[in-house]
Amino acid sequence: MSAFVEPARMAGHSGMAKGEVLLRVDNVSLSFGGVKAITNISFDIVKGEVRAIIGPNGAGKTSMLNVINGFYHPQEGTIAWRGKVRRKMKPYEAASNGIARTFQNVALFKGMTTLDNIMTGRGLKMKKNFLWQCLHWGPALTEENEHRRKVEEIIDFLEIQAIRKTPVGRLPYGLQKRVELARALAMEPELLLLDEPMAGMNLEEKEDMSRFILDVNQQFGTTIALIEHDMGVVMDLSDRVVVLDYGRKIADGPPDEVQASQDVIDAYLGVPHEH
Amino acid sequence: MLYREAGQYKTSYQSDQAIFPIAQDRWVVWAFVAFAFLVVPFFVNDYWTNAVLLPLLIYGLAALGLNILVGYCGQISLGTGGFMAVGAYASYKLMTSFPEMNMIIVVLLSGGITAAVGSLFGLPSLRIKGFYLAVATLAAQFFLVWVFNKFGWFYNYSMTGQITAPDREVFGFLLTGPSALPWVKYLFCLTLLAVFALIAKNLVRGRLGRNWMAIRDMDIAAELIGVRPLLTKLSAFAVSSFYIGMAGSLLFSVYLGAVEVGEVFGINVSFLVLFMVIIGGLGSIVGSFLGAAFLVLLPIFLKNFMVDGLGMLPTMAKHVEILLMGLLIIFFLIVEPHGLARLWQITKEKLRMWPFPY
Amino acid sequence: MEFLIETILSGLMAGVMYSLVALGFVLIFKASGIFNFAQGVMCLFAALTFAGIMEKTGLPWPIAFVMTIGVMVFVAWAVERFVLRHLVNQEPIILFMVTIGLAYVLEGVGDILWGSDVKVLDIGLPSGASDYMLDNFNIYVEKLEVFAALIAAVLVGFLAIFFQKTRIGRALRAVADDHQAALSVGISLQTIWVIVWSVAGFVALVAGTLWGAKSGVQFSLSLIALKALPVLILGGFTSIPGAIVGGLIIGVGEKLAEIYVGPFVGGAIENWFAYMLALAFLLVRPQGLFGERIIERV
Amino acid sequence: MAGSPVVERLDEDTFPKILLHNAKVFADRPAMREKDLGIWQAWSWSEVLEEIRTFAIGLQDIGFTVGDRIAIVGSNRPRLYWTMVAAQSLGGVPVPLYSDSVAEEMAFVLEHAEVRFACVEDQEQVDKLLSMSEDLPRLEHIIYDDPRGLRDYDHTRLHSFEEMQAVGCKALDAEPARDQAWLERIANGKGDDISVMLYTSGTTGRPKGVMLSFDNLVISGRNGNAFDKLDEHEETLAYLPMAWIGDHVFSLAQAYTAGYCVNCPESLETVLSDRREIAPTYFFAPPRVFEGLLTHIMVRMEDAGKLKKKMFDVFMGVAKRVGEHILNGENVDLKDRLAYRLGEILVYGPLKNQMGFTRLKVGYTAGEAIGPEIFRFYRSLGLNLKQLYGQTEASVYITMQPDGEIFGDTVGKPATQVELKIAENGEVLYRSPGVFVGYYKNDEATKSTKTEDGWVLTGDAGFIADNGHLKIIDRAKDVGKLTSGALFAPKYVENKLKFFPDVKEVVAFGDGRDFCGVFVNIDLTAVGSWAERNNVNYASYQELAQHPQVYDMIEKHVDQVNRDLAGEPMMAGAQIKRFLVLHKELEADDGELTRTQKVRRSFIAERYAPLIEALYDGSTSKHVKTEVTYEDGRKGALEATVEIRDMTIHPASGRNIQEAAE
Repeated sequence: MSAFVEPARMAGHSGMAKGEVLLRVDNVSLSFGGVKAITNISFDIVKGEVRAIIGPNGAGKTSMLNVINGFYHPQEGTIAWRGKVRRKMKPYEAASNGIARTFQNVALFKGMTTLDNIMTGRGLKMKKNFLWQCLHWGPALTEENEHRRKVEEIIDFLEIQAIRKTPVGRLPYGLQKRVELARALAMEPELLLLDEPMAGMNLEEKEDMSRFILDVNQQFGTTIALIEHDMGVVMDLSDRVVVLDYGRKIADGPPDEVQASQDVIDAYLGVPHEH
Repeated sequence: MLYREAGQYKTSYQSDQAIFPIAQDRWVVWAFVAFAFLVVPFFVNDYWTNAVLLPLLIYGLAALGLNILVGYCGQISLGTGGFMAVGAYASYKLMTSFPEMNMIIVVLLSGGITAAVGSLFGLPSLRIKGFYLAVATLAAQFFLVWVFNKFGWFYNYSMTGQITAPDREVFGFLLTGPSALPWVKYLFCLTLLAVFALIAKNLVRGRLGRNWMAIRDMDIAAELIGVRPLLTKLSAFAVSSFYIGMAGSLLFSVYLGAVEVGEVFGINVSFLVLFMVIIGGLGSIVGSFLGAAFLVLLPIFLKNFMVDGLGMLPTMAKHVEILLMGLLIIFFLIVEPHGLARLWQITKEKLRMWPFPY
Repeated sequence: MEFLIETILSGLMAGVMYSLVALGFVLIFKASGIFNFAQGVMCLFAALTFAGIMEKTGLPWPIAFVMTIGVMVFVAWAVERFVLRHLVNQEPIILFMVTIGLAYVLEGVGDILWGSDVKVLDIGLPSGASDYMLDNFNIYVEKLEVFAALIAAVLVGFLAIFFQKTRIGRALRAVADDHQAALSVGISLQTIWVIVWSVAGFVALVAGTLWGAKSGVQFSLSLIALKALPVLILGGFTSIPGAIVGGLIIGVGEKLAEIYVGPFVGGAIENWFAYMLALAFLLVRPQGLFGERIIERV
Repeated sequence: MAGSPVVERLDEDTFPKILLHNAKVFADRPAMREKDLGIWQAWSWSEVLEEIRTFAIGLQDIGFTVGDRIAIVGSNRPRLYWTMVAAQSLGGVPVPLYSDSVAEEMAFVLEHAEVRFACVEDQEQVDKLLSMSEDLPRLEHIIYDDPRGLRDYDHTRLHSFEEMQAVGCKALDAEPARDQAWLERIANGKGDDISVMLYTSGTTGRPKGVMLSFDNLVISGRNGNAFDKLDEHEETLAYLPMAWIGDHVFSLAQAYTAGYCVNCPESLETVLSDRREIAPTYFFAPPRVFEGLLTHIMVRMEDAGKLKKKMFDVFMGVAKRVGEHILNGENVDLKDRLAYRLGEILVYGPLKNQMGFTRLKVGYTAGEAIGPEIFRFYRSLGLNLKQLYGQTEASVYITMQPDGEIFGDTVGKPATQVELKIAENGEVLYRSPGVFVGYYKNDEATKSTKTEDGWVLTGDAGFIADNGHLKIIDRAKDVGKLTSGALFAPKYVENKLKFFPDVKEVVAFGDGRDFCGVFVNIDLTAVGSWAERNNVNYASYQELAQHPQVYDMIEKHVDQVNRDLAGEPMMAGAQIKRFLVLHKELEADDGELTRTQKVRRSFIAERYAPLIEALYDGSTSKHVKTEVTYEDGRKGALEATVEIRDMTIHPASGRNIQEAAE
């Protein structure tokens, strides 16, 4: 039994200390053919925290994540990553910058095994060239084995040893979600975006998942931004919460504060808003 | 049933990730390889090489190449015929321009040239997907065939417009031309196929292969974990075209000897190879060979059966053959859409689980 | 100037034929998501059957025509009963491959039944140049082509009405969007497929007849189907107007290219020009002419 | 004395000494493997020595010294096994605990054993220990194996195993003399030093700490190895609790004395596949494991195609007829031999492969009686499965079945160097080199268990059958008498019935009553699949249990048991006169079973008093209401009308034991 990836190395992408602003979203607006999905939203994510993004259905939460990892490009506003304003970037560039994510509807590679899915997440860290890969020998083999070991550490961490070689299509939903988290972790991200990591899970699975999320945050110092509907989970897990409603930000702060906010209560109760 | 996996424990990732992790599989494969390399060459004659073995090996190689693109990377291509033509014409030009060049180099270079052409036609794959892409690859098919027909430089301005393979040797044995010995041709193709099948397997179980499959299974998610779509798709086009180019090169230089582009590398070849891949099994190396074997052997069998067995007229037999091929393909897709490879896998699973049903 | 107009007109005429084949594709794709590669062979098969019936039985063409429609409906039924029914929920590529298999079957059956020699399809369609155009505008146009264009136009109009106004037509459109919705209309999916394939068969028959009347019924007829593919790309797989407009664009573009570009590259570029055109077009507008812009979601 | 010759007493009389010896003799042979991070990580004997050496020195550095005790809590991990020998090398005593025991029980043992150190598997166990640190003033240091989740803990009393080894390494580098001192300390160890303390969770009262000396374990281990000719080439799987004497002997005592390799599975869920990968040559499992495997095989075969099922049945028939004879090396005619050979290829071989028994040299089952059918099934496949009778107090071995003398219903002849006798009241007594030193801090219990001249009371009633094999019938204190004076051994009756796969649990009553009556609990899996095959519809367990067809089936089983009992002179009087099928599954959550899934007869008698009354008052049905606890802790009530059936009693036929066994 060996220690999982050294915490120092995981957190050390940018050499940023805990508490510094890792990502800042400034006045971002996004629309699709005239339909506003996000309107003038600003908030930040601080290194080492668990940040929750909540809000009723259609509040623009997933769009927000999509903006953060470069899948959508906002028409207005800027995004600063590690203190630098980011140019328009492709999702894979965001990935190589240390942003990983999971999806609301599990987006695993259905034709592959659990192991291969997670290995795919190591792709960015693997450097051996095409010719070595053809031979699957020498440096390429060594590299493959090194990364397999890292992946095994993640498998061990998330306790999915028993399904290592199972094609993910055959797994129950809860386990699929866990594999997806594993795949994201394999990227050793600095910022981990989780889009409803507990959707459709039973109580036990939710508890497990909460524990894993906290462990990831504590063990590796990974900053986490998550969207979640289960308020109990949000209150337990997160350090700060930002609340969206109809594409606008209506609250931002520690969980208990946000929970007490009248705007938030109204939004969840469906009280018509005055904007 | 014959599997005895108990006690085969892995102490390294290398052995765990081996191509054949189960000892019994390894034995069978080694026996098969030994048979193909050490026994068959002593018994081959012209009929067997020309009618069965060479087409099987060469189409096997082409199917393998196409499977990389379609089965592993999920990009449909109908341009196989055109790409094979590139390989064929490339090797013709190389053989005639550099008579001293080793045939292995010729074949590899032909593959390389095809890979370059293939990547070029793969460029649209970044923007278009699915059937749109399939149709786009048809452009390659028609365009390439037209080019080889139109420009005399490609066929050295020969009167017939055909290209004919000159006599070339490999390690002192005559490989091409009418008087080449069957076993030389057979071993040459077999070696290439074996080596490149291994390389293909290595690729698909490595990083590149996983990226291909990631793009195939869920391209958006793949991109979000850092897979670069264009690079990945282009690499699939390139590798796939490399294999197909080599197959085209072999088909022309070793197998047929003389080629007229429209006849040999027409759209029908594109379909034939695609069928091999589908019937063999998408995303399976062994499936590519099974598919090739099935579609090479089936017509021979049908023809022998109908013409020699039932005394049918050859033209009628041809019609019936087309009909039967069509029916078989439909039947196959209905019964096992995942191809022979899946049947193979199920059989293997059954044997492994024996005596249990699942 | 006249030459240009002549070229454009002849392109438009050829384009109409492409549109007809493309229409068959679109109908089936819309209703079942199947990329029916056999559409071209269906044209051949229909024309072959039509000509074969007339040749073997000597019946007048309208009766033979109706009989051929019957055969195409039978084909549609058989396809549904023996093929599609067993392939519900399969991946698109599998369905696509099945239609290639189907193409083989139709070709084989056609050849076995009617032989593979070229057949003349003479049903008294007008032929020769249109004197009116020649006299008044000094433009050479084949009467047959004008006639074909008219037929195609009528057919398109007929289909438009069929889809907009009739209950079945509406069900067909619904099924394209949502299989459940179609069921709620009260028509089984199987029936809908049979109808769609029948209509596609009918369109194939018309296209095959017109084409066959022009240049004889032979195997190359099935290759025009391939020409319909770039049309589809241009027009979008699901758009009927797209199929029409796309066909016209391809027809005209092809003829123009042959005359104005062909000579520089050694001619005979008709075979691939349409594809290149479509490809170039796709790179600019991946969703086709009439397709909707795709917003990707995760 | 039966079996193999007595093993010579060797110079290496403690495990640390044996370790040094093995590291020399078996240097590069694997001593231990663990499936970790997807592959089997292996340690050779010489590597194990280094691991233990550095850890021991590290342990010394935090103050571990002669006479200290170290608790070991966790599942089977190599490092936990090493900790035991490391502690022994320093003159300390390891105290392995059941990792799933509740905090209160654990606290008692820790306190009672006066442990100052604990080596645990992971965060879960660390948390458990920290949570009761107030009750454990003596506990000074906790060492953990898996660092996960423990990074932010206060590390003043907490150490990672790796860190301990690093400290040890550094100390050895700095002062090479430390190594010399360590080796001397090992050399000074004596065979009669205490090797380990194992706490037995008695059915009543507080757990007792059984002190076993090196002599006890080393001699027992060597005897066990000699008995089955085990050597350094064996492979075993360590998957049973480390606190249990069986695991201690199989995975440590015998492994060290024979030099064979112990394999630790990856996790609890993967034990099956891990066993298959390793294919142990020497394997132990309690009967329920073998039962489970057999049920699993049968259920899966139910779904097989007709032809395959037929083939399976035919060859299983062949195996049943001749398999055991072939295994015992008896004469079997050529035709059967060939059929069996073919069956080996088609059925037995693949089955053994599936179970991971392809390489099995000898397998043992003990702890409870195993169903003769189950036992025979495995033996007929050619697996040398045997039974033994043992106790913690005996360092396991009391009786064993020698090759060629295997009987399903007896537990074998006295093991090497074991003497056996039966007391007046039927209780079994033994004397052997393995007999424990005493209960820790409990002389009273020691005295009541071990006589002055070294005889140990097993607490089990039994008799020695004509063939010289011991037969256990029940716990001595549970054996009672019917009013007719006939002997009534409830467990004996219960086990007979439990051997039917349809029956999950049985509770027999009869002591001081007119006749024997039983409660039956059906096995939901087996009966459920039977119901499915026979189109019996049911909505709940309760409905299935009370289904007339189910009753018919159980009635047949009960009748079969009565016929069996009638054949045994001592037991014929205790045939089952009336039975009922319980409407509710007996559950540990409701207190009806112990945590180890044993029936708590007296509790059940109290809880289902109305049913017992009905059993003996002749009524044919009874309406009852039972309180149940659901999984989430809620309580509810279950109501049912339970049917009671009468049985025919068969006249005693008086066959003797040996015939019955054949």
